[in-house]
Amino acid sequence: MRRIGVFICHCGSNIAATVDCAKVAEAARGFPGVVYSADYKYMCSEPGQEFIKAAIAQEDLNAIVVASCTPRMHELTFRKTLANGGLNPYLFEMANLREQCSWVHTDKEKATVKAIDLVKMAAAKANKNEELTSSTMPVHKKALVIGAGIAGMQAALDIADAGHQVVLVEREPTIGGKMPMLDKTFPTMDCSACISTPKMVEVAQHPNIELLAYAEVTEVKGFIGSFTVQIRQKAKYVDHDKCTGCGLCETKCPSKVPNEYDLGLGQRACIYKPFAQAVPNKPVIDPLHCRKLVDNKCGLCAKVCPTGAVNYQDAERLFTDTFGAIVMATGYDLYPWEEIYGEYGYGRFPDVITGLQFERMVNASGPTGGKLKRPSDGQEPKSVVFIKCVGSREPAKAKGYCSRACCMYTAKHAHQVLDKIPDAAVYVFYMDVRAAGKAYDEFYEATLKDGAVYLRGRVSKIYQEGSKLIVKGEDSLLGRPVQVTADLVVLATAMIPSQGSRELAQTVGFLPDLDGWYQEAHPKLRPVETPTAGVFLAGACQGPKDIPDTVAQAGAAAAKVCGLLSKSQLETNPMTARSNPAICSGCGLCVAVCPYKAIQLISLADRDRYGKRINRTVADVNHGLCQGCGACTVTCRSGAIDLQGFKNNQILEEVDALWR
Amino acid sequence: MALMTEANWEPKVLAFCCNWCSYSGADLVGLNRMKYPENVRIVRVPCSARVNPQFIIRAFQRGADGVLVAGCHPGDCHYSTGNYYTRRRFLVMKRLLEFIGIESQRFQARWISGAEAVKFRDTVTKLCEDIKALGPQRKLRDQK
Amino acid sequence: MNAIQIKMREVAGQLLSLGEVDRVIGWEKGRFAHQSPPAFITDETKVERLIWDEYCLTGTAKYLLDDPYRAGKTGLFARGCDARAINRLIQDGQVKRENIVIIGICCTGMSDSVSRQMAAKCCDCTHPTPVVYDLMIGEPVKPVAKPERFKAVAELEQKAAQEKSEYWTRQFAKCIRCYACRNICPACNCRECFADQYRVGWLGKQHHTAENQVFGLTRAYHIADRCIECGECARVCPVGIPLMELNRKLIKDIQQLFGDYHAGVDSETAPPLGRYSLDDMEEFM
Amino acid sequence: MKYAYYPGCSLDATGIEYDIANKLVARTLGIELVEIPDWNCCGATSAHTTNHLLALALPARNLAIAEAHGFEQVAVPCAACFARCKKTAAAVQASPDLQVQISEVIGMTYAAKSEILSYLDVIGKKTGLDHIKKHVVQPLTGLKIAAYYGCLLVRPVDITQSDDPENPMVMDRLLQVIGAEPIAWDYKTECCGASQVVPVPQLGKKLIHDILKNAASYGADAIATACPLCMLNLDMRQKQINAMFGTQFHIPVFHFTELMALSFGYSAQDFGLAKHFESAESLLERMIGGKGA
Amino acid sequence: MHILAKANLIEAIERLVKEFKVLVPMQYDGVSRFSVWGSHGMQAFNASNTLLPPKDSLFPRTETLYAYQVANQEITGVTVRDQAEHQIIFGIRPCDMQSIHCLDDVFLTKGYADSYYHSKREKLLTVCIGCTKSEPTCFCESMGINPAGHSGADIQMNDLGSGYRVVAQSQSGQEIVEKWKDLLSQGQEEVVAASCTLKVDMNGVPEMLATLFEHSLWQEVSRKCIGCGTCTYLCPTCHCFDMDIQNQGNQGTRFRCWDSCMFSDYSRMAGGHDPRPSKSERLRNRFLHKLQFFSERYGKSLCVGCGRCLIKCPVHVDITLLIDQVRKEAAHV
Repeated sequence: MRRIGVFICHCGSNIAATVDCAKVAEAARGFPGVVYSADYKYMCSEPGQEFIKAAIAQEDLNAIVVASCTPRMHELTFRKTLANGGLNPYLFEMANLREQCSWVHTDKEKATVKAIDLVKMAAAKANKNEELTSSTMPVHKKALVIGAGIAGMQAALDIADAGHQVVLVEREPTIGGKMPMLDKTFPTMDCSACISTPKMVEVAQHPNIELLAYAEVTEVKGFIGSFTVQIRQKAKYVDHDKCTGCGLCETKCPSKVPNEYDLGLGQRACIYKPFAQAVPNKPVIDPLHCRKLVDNKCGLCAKVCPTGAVNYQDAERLFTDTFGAIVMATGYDLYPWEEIYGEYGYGRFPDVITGLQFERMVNASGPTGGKLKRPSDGQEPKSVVFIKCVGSREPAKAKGYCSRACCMYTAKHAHQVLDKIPDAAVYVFYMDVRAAGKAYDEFYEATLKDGAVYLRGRVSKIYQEGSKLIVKGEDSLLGRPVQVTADLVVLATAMIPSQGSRELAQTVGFLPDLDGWYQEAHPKLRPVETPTAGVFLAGACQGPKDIPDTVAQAGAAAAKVCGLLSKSQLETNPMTARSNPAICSGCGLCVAVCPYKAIQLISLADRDRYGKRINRTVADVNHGLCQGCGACTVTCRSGAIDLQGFKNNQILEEVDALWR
Repeated sequence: MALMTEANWEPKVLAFCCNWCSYSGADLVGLNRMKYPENVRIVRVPCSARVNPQFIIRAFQRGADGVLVAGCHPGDCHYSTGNYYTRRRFLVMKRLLEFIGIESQRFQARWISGAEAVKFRDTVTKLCEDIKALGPQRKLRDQK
Repeated sequence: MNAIQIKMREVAGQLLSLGEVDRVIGWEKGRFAHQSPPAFITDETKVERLIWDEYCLTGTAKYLLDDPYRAGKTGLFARGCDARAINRLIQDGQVKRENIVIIGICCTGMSDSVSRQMAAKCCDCTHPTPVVYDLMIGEPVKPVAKPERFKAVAELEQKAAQEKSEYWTRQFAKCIRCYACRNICPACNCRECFADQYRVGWLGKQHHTAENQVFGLTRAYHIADRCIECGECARVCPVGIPLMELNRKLIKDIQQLFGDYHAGVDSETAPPLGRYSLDDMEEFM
Repeated sequence: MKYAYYPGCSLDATGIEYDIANKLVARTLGIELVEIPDWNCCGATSAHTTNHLLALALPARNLAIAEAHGFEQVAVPCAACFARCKKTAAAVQASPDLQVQISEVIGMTYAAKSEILSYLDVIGKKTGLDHIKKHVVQPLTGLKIAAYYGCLLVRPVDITQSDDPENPMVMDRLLQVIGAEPIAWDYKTECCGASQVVPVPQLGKKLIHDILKNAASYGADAIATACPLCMLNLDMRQKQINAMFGTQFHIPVFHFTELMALSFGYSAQDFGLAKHFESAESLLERMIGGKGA
Repeated sequence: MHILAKANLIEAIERLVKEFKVLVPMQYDGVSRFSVWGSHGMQAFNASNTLLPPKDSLFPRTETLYAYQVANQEITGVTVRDQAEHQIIFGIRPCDMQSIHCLDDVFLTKGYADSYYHSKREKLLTVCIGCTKSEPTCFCESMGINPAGHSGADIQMNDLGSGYRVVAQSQSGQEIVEKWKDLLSQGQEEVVAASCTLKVDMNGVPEMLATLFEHSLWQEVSRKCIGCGTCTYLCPTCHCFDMDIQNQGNQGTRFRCWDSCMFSDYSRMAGGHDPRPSKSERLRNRFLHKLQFFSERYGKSLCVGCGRCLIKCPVHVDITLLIDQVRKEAAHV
């Protein structure tokens, strides 16, 4: 039985107005375990807290009940008071006499009876409270950033600048992601390469960032503070230490294949850098098409290489490291419109391209040297049609959500066509124009002034007539069908999570949402965290967004990581589940219901009833992951797993107290 | 205890409220100074998934006249999937309690968010009125 | 009936002599004609004790839990209900499939030792043929959907609250807390039952109606989505409490609420209360 | 395979040659077509523009008779009838009380159990292509044909459940099997104006003109259709189109079963080729050595 | 020799109700037990025996020993709850009558008398009715009990068909016969004694058992046992109990309630050690207590051959079969 001190607060008149605090204090003296009770005007005030500390000392109390306001307000305050008074902060219960009694009742006599009951419940629970101490978990001061697009680079830089070690992993041979592929960026039309390549260089040169390009995360174990991660770097067949990046091999390589970086518009050699300003600025060999690697012929690149960096026997390398936090920055891909959109020709017409292909063409370092050409005959297009919401806002057969950035980049493209081809005709088929960012709408208005013709309606069919594309649609403002003869059609295709992101989420251990975007912990209050502690989100992997939002989110994720890594140890929440191996039968029902995968079945060395050594399976709770929801305690029929701070016997006492 | 004599019997209703939604919803009723009957006693639990149906049997055994289990709306659970399990458990438990003779109004489960103060007040007020109409709960009572 | 008996003895003899198993669990005759209690045969010369008649009522599967860490393999004669019990124990992690050689018997229903008629649990049996086995004796039969087994529950459901309350109070007033229902049930495989944990205080030790009801209700809820409807609890209850009515009520509701689920029919599908679905019925809005 | 056969009004009158061809093809392929006794008009456009219940009850009656005679599958050659029957079946399956209401109106129970297939699906999907190939005696080699599906056979997708609404291939495959060369043109599923050609001629005729123009631009020798109204619009009005747009289109239009009948060795007289407006004799002569003339 | 006509039976009992709480064999909802005269159910005089034994009138399932009050951490008031009332078990069978004698030995002899049992036992009168037919599971004769009657009863009655022969066997029995004077008539019909079909040879068994403690037969017999408490809670002579507190905050009661040595936690000690870890030890302990330990200590078998455990054991563990097996095994040890 505990020696409990009960402290009834008047809260000025908030409680005292409709609850006879003296009467409650007097009644509390009769509760089991209560050895001291008093009431005071303001328990949460400085003198109030001193009053408690004094009582602890004088009356040799070992449990405290404060009957005042909602614990959501002052539980922490009073826990600190207990700690200062030399008591374990968890030997403490609160009765909510304000929000849930005095403020919601008028009849003083009945309210006082209820108050006495509430204090009796709190005291009954306090009787069974145990001393809880939060254990600590080591925090490895190292962050892992998966994906080195603008989001990953920005997050890595911010974390590294804060003095922490970062490992940045990128699947492609070069970092930079989609941004260096672009020509200009809205709304300021500054050159995309000019603002992204410096960041790439900064990442490559940053002392705290270890860059692992051409590599993928294959396995993640552990939990917040100590994630053990295995990274597989694909075979590069070029020793980047010896290679100086002179590019001689690229010019000599005889076999040319379509360059994925140019989305099929350009060619590249089999020993290649995706684009000139690639970082790391050294080539890798394409194992699927290189004649040497495929059927052991050629080998020209090794011959011409001045530093002998080419090594056809190169093998993939495995890295394993431990990280305190992980930032997901895996970005987006474009929706495979060819599979769904028969109206636009299922991809049969070469002159129907996507926004990214358009970007590659207008990009000076692109396959067409910045010249807009029709992929069919290479001619300069005089009439260009843009179609927005291809796959977005199309719940019937594609994606239901709006991809946010297409309205702006389509306006940008229209602007670029009108700039580059003075007498060109530009048509944009649209449903709405969403230009909500800073200086966005002004940019759209400017494009209109440049002469872009915005036709409000969907395109019903595109077909080839001779060398021209006939675009049939509707202008819903005029209420008339419209037909445009176009040289080039550019589709603003929907954004979808990058290929393989769902499997990666499973590897790291959190859930994507129904569309495959990574699920944030709380859409409004915790947008850059995931429900899995220690895993953060940055950029389009969390949902379609443009570059300004991505960079802002990357900074936020970095701030969260720095907050986590600034501590060498993490205090775990002590009110977590704990399994009692003596009672646990190892049925594993609890493992399935834990939202945080905090419970696993382990083998326990034990003795059977005759003393013979055996190994049996029992459940084991990882206190770093467990958030204390208690779902497992109900699934466990024998009550082997119990939630500290809300144990079965504590709640039963609370229930019983009301009817004693 | 004045309440316990049969003559001026006052119902005593137990409410398990989840800390993140329905408990803060109950607090909000207080902040807005809205009123509801004094018969309710609230037990705070971290999540509605912590409420073991055995607690409900225990409450009725000790003499509760009515029990309410309140949690976040499905999809809003602070622990993401807690209330999905609560929903299944109490869809079954509610029917079992009715099957053994406890009137259906005596046990209620409700999703009440942290902002739905009005919904909390109305739920509790209706529950107390129903229980007053039904009279004291004898079913699982201990022999005194 | 004795064609199966001959086959049982032959198989048991082989398994024991080849050393594939070091014990076989079946049934043997008791003192009286209507008694065929479980038999544990450890050497092949004694297989003659094995019998198969209309009174082999007791389940064999739960005996695997008596010494879960024994080294040898067990040969288990399994009727439809025993096979589901084995799946139940495997799914609860209490038994490893490789430690058992299951000799399935296509059961045609047993007789009640008092009334000599077809036992209640066999009238309501939906899976007479074992769903898991290593070898099989007899003619396999497809599972039979027996919706009428829920008739008693449906009738009781219609009654007024007061009537239902009196009915169950009177039934549990008879309970003598012998825990036979718990000890025979394959779904009750906790290492330490809540009823034995006096310090936590789930249940008082007093033998009176309120505590009996709390035990009965809590046990029914604990096995709600895992009961394989073998009917043993109702059979072994010395005072004849209709426990299967409680279990069937829960099974009927769970099937209606969360879709068709037969516990123990396979050892993969997890019991419904351990999972959830986003479009579960919404009654608490 | 045994099908209930619902000819509908067009195949009884203006589209008679389509009906004959269908039966010839069926006989050759061993498909048994049993005309639904005492069938009534499906209501087509006029019904569903005037009264919703009537528009569902009319086709429902035919389908109910077919069901009463134990037919599990109903073949509907005309695209408009096919669309109306499919819509009725979907509506009745979706709502039990509509099923009760319609059963009262038509005085029979209609359970919407039978499967409704366009004749194109019956031949193109249900009977195997290699089975058809066995009966081709006179392949139409060298004949470049534009397979024209129109709209009601393929749209709305969830009701017709037949082929890809943008690029259907059933008829193309059939034409290939009988030796012809289907062309990949763009107006496969563009509307032919249907009944709108009469009240709004300048719109309707423009639509027909675009179809013919696109077919001609791909060098089509002929156009194959699976709907009597498309046949009428494309075949009968070429003269008016030429007059209106100053074009010189003379593209013979066939029902796909007419081409199949030809490939099975039937002569033009066996089915009403003479009834076509754009004379097909010259083309056939060139192609299959004048046997059909 | 006094004869009580069956027609007068009800009247005879009614006369006792004023002074005594009369318990008669009653049957309801499929359970036969000794219930207070006039309570819900059908009289079951012609049934051979009740399912639930009469022992709970002397040794209740749950009995409050005392109540206590607590005030600021000290126990202030303790009130003992030990009021017994005058009871008559009317229609007890000879085997159950013998079981009461066994309970008397346990609770009243060997230097300590249990006050709660003692106060009830003093106020108990027994009217024993001899058995006219035996159940296949009855073997009281083998246990040295005469199915026709028992000398320990206050009144011995025997069913003669139309009436009962009534013999007072104690002073209080005589007083009751006095009360029935006008209901009794005289007659000389012979008592027809039932005999048990189930026979078992008990002599020398305790000594044999003494040699078989380590024998493997205990594993054999106990393999099928499921460790439930049915046999112990139906057995008229089992008398184990456990004690616990019902805490009501500042007041509560101490109670004792039946317990069963067959339960897995019965002999588990603090720290988890259990001298009888598995059911074979537990079953051995129960049989040895019934057939050896008790006779070594009190000179009579603790099994009265009523057969209740034979009827209701879910897996048909049979004490008579065990005795036969003991004889066989002891022969060549």
